[in-house]
Amino acid sequence: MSTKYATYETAWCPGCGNFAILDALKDTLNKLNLSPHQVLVVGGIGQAAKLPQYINTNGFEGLHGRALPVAIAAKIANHNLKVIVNTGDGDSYGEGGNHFIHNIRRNVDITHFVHDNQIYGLTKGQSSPTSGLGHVTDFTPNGVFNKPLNPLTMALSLGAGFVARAFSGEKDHLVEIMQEAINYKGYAIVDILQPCVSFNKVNTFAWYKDRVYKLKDHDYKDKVKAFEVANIWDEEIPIGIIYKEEMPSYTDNFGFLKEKPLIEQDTSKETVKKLIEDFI
Amino acid sequence: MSTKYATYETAWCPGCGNFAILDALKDTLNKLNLSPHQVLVVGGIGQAAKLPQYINTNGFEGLHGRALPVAIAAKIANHNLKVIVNTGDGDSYGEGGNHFIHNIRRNVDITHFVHDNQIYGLTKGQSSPTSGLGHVTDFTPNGVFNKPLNPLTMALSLGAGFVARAFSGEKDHLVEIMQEAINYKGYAIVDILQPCVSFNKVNTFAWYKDRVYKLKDHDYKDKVKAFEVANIWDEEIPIGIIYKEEMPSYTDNFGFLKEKPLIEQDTSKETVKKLIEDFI
Amino acid sequence: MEYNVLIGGEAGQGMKTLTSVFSQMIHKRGFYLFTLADYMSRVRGGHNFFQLRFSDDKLYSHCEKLDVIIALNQETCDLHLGRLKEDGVVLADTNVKSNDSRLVTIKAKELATEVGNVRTMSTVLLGALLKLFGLDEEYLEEIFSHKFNEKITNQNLESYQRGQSLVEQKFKTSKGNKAERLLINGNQAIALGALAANMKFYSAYPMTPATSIMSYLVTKAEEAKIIVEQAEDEIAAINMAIGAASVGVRAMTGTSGGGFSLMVEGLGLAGIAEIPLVIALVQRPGPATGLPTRTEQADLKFAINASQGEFGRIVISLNSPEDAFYQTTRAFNLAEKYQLPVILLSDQYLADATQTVNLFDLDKVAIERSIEDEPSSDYKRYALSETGISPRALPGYHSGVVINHDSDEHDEEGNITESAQVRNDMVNKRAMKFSLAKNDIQEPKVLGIENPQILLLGWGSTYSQLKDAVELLNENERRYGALVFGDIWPLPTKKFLDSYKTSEKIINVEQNSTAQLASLIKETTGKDIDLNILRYDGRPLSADEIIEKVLEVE
Amino acid sequence: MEYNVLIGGEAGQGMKTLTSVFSQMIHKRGFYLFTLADYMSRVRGGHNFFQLRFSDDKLYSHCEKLDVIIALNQETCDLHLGRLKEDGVVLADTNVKSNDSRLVTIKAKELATEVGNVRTMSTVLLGALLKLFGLDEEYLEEIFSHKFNEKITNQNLESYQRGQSLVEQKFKTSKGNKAERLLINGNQAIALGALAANMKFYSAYPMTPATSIMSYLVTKAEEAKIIVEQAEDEIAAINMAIGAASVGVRAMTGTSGGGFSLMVEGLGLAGIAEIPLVIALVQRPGPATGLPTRTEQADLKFAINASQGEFGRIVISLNSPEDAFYQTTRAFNLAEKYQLPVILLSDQYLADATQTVNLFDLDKVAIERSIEDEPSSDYKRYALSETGISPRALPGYHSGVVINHDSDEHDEEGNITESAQVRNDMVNKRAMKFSLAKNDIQEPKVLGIENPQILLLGWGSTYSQLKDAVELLNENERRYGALVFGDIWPLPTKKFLDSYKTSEKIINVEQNSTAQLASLIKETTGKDIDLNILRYDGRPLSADEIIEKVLEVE
Ligand SMILES: Cc1ncc(C[n+]2csc(CCOP(=O)(O)OP(=O)(O)O)c2C)c(N)n1
Ligand SMILES: Cc1ncc(C[n+]2csc(CCOP(=O)(O)OP(=O)(O)O)c2C)c(N)n1
Ligand code: SF4
Ligand code: SF4
Ligand SMILES: [Mg+2]
Ligand SMILES: [Mg+2]
Repeated sequence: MSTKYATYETAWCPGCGNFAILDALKDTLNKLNLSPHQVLVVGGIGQAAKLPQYINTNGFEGLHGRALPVAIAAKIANHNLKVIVNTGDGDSYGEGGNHFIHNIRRNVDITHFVHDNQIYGLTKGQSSPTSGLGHVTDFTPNGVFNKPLNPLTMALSLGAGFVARAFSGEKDHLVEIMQEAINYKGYAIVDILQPCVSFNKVNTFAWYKDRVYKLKDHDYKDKVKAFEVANIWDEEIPIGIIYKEEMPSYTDNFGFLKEKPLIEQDTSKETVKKLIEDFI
Repeated sequence: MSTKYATYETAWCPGCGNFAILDALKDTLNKLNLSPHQVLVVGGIGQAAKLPQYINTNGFEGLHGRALPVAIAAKIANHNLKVIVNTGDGDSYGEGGNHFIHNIRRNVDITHFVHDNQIYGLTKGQSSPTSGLGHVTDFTPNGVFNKPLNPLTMALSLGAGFVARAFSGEKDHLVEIMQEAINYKGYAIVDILQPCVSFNKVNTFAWYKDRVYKLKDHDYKDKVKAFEVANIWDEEIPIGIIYKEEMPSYTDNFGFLKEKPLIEQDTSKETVKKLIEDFI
Repeated sequence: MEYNVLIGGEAGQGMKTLTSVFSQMIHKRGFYLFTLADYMSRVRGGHNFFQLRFSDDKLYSHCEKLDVIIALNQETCDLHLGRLKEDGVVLADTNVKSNDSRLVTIKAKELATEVGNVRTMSTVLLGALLKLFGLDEEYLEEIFSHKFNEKITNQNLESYQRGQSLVEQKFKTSKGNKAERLLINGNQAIALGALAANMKFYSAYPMTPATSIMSYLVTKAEEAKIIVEQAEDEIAAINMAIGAASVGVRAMTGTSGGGFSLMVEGLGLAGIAEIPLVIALVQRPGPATGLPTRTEQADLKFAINASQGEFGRIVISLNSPEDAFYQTTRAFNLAEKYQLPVILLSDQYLADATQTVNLFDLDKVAIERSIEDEPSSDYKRYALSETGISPRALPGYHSGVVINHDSDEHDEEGNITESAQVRNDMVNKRAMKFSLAKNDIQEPKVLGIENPQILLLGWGSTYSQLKDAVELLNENERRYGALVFGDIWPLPTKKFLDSYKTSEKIINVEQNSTAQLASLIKETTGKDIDLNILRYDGRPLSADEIIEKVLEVE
Repeated sequence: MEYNVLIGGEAGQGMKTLTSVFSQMIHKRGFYLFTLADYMSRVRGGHNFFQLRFSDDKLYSHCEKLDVIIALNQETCDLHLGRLKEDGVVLADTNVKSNDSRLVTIKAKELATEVGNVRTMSTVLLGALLKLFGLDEEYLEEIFSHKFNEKITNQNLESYQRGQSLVEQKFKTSKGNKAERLLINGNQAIALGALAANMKFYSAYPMTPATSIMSYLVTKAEEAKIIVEQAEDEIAAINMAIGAASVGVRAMTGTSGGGFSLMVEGLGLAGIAEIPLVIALVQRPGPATGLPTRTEQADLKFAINASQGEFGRIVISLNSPEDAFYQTTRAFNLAEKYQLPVILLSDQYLADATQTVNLFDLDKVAIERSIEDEPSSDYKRYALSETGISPRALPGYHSGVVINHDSDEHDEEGNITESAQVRNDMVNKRAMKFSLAKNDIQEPKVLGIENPQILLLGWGSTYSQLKDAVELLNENERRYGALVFGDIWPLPTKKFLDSYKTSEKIINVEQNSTAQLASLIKETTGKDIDLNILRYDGRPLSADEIIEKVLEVE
């Protein structure tokens, strides 16, 4: 790996799945021939969300749950930037659930990598929206009662155009998917299974390793099939691109953004003058 | 209709679909033989959310988007109350989207009637999450760009146990569905199509009337079929119970709630004493 | 010459059209207009009214006494008759009844039906109304044809003529003094200010009375090449604005108290990450949902203290549409100069009060971007500096330079830190630039006599009523003055302390129940106010009311 | 007898177990303990430490000077050696190096490996540590077997023995004074207080440093028959608590500043709908994410002014674990008596400082529900009354009676209103009951001399350090006193004003950068403070530091 994206000391636990995701992201950006200043990595708050700190690109570490609104607006403001969100499952689906719903609908051309360790890591082991039924944590002594949220079927049902699952333990495959996701013109979500060695004693590296298999001969243009595949869990877990469909993305709706990014367009004094004079 | 639930002057526009929903609710409560003091109707803020003001039951009109958390907690605190949420599409799916997601997962035994006029009524005509693609409003002069949110497929993908659609213009049918929804043990959502005569010039009474048809011979236990039916829109719109499945509801998870409601159970002084002494 | 007309009825009775056509005719003739909007939180029905005060001199506020009432229903007549002057007129359809001899009824509905469009009933009344003031149809066709198609325009013109024929002129009017002036309300002025400041991104969630900023902007979005995004909630709205601002466009959000509550965490993010952000907070009465369509000034201390931790913010309260326009442009400059959030505090009264103001002068508007165009390769987003301000470069434009923003306490490069030393440095840095910002803070506006015997205080939109009140008070005895704060946080105290020394009595005027400005003054200067004139029923204070209370205590 | 031990290393090195076992052994022997927790926002690695101060007298705060350092890594030794007393000891594994003669290394890792469990390395050090103080294995087996299975317990006991054999006693200890006392931290005390108050519903979203309230409650939920719900976000958390409280159970939520920001709108809902609600706000340094695991007192003015509109709230800052327990029970009574939100202000220092306190006395806890059990058939939820308090009946229990809560301005029955008169009545009613609540407000606690020459001020958790500081200052010359506010909004001013008259100098001590208490005092009394001692790097002030600064300026 080139050092263009630099290497920093992290605050992650040894053995954490986040390392592989960070490495994969750096590889991906290299493969895509992107320079650090062309990329903006946005995180919320959490272990995963610390990623912007550990890569030499533009970074924005905002509020817990609020990575998406920051990211899509940054993209809208300067669509020459490659905008990538790296953040946790709690951040994306818990605190940030409403932004998840509505940014699927908005379809801004950003990429959303969810480090899905099925747990709240940074706050030390509460169940997350994706924790399995019955998952015992210090905070759910009788196991989780709430039905786990399936981000993939949810995204599909909201009309997402790029839906994928990956596993931090399959790095090459992850890099492939990351490339496809970043290249996709629109909102792309990749739910990345990521072992948390400190707090998730159920969904361990081995647990995932035993279950994941790479999708083969899957027709990712078929929505019904996509739902089917997205629903597979527990005994077997498919990884790969589950659904992909080309569609207009947010900025396509604005003619004037075709010339150049918003940031490079000024509202002319003449226009303002005219608008003022409308009130005469 | 008995006057047990009283009649009040409303602030709704003449011709608004909300009147029929209010009437249907009163009929339903009468049919279910519920007394006013046994029922709690919760709303957020909006035209629909004013409903608690217009019915003689216990009422809670809270914050915009926040009806669900209030309602589920009230139910948990005193599960002898029948707790019913009546509120708008903007309230439920826009501002309140995150609570929608997570209360499906939580499955508390409440009923959620969404007055879905596909518009923000009270604030005078902005598009709502369910407004159709291309819908022109004063706030979307070039039409809505965002893909409309389908609350039914979303609820299904999150594992909801009771999912239905109804139309304010089919009152008897609405009353039937309301009864079923209220009787269902768990979280029940009914998306009620409701013409807004003042601001929604697209999805008018006639528009709905032309399209809705009552589901017949639909197997509401079949989830795949349910997804299919829930996706039907535009040319034809099915109304009825789309999916229903018995499952444990929230309070079933707590043995001590089987005896009597939370509000009637005190933490004994002995228990507290013991817990304190654990720190000795 | 000065008159005051009330047009009242249920929502949905054509009152809005009537008001807007009448307003434009008055305005275009060269009169000055001040419109008060009083409406309920509903779409149809209820009791709503507009008060249109006009004159050949500049007007600053509404007033209570009425010359004409247009009663679209019985309720309007009953509710407002008490405020009608002795020689006033109530103009209404024949279905309105009263023993009062000032009631003049006309067959408006019948005539409108004859014309073929019962909805032109209000235009019959308009015809009569204009006739009362001896005004003809100048501008009428232009205005109607702008609003309606030919058929409806003609029906309206016909109904207007019928109305004119039914009454006689009663009030004398001057010729008017035509000039290029604007007929505009507070929210529109904010929106124009934002456009003049080259704002490119506005994200908001609808909330009365802030919504009309968005509704204006969105209709001009293509023309102005800006993005207006309706967010899923206010949390998204502020975080979007922050995201857009973080890469370098000027960005803004607007809301009322409830939405601002949800933005509080984002406000702190802008504080610590040093993102320039402008927020319009258009107040309405709280707590919580409160009185959604009415006015209050009760979010002042909330705006000043909102969000965990400590960071500088500038709060500018808006005094008038002109002020709203220029201060909005200034807010963007300040936000970028000091890299912090600037809150524009307005309220429903100012937001909805359409009035005649002088043409906004773009030559008075400077756009000062404060952006580092050539960052060196060791550029640091949060570099410590003597002023506390770090040069701000934008991401994406400089090969080899990356920009990091962070909501954690961070080092100069924007990386999270746990160092006590770095923490102290950064807190001090942010405090320092805020301290510096105080130099840019503007002292309150002076009304009436400088350092007067009786000093009135106010902030924000009560400028309107204080302006009129002080003028009238001074007509008897020239010993009144007022200081009206625009910039309100950090609170400028120089003029206040000067006047404090010389004035005999200090009277503070606010639209709230706890006298928040008074407590801010006490907190900052230790000085007490002698008397508070407070109103908190959601209705605006009037100049008359202020005068009455002032004279009462003297 | 008084000693101070620091145990430091990376997260994940067994420091927590070592600290907790040592603490319990000290505590059970009848010594008083005060533990300071200093940790980073990460799960593994970083530098973290605990400081364990113990004595045979009651302790109130931590102190800087160290008798023993247990260095689980080199960094610990390097960072803290400067604070070691001359006759102190650094105890470490042989991999730690230093020229300092006070370093005593033992083959902890090697021995632990020999025992068959390298993770018992910290227990070898524990053995040595206890030996330094001449303490034997009393309680050890009990404590270990409570934590571990038999095999691991035995390994630990073996490692302990090895550790004991490696060093000689160096510090004299007394016998201890065994009694039924609690070893508890601030958050646990809040949780117990809530249980003692018969709280039935706790909803929260995890946020450091408030999370441990929830984590304690959830493990006792079945036993106490309460519901503890992890919400999807803080907005849900507060609205759930409000929903539960609205039907009559005592309900509470807890969070830190970021989460509180999201609760601000809900706070106003509780205000206008008059729902009794208790909120624990456990502060950490901001703005925004700030320093998540550290301490600060910078949310005071935010808590007092949060939310749009005006309504009464009571803010109680917590001084110590005992205070936390009793004030939490009181908070529920006040919330119900006045039907308003009560905010308990704590901070990371108090939340995490495990210490020895007297047994909580349930006989001192009264549960006053203030509920109307027999509402008449014309019951009105918001009935106007002389006190401003409307009798509160619960829904579901009275046939013919329904209860309406409303976030809009409402009439006595809880129905939305637009009436100016009703609005005034309701604002006045809420103001009246809040005014009445002032009678229940407690004056600050007095430390040292009442009405002293040198008056120190503080609030919340700085009680700890002020208690020690004043005591030590008075040892030289008895002229120091302190007022430490518990109840802080509405601010009680009587004792302050009394002392103000007599004291020569007033010194305000806070853990923030803008002296918020000082500004509150100025706002309320107009009085200035002579000097502020402020710390805002996220680390707690110590008594020594306060003393030093006090003496500096005298
Ligand atoms: C408003 C707010 N609420 C709560 C928190 C505390 N918090 C920080 S990270 C986190 C959850 C982290 O879980 P996840 O997003 O899954 O990330 P992980 O640490 O597992 O990578 C929480 C609750 C916060 N920082 N801000
Ligand atoms: C926090 C907050 N944001 C915004 C509003 C303003 N608001 C009130 S109702 C509403 C939307 C109403 O739409 P919907 O829920 O669909 O109800 P409808 O009026 O159509 O029945 C909005 C945006 C508010 N009251 N509170
Ligand atoms: S706590 Fe879990 S997610 Fe966080 S760094 Fe450690 S292993 Fe990774
Ligand atoms: S605005 Fe629409 S939803 Fe609201 S009352 Fe009128 S018709 Fe009904
Ligand atoms: Mg996680
Ligand atoms: Mg709606």
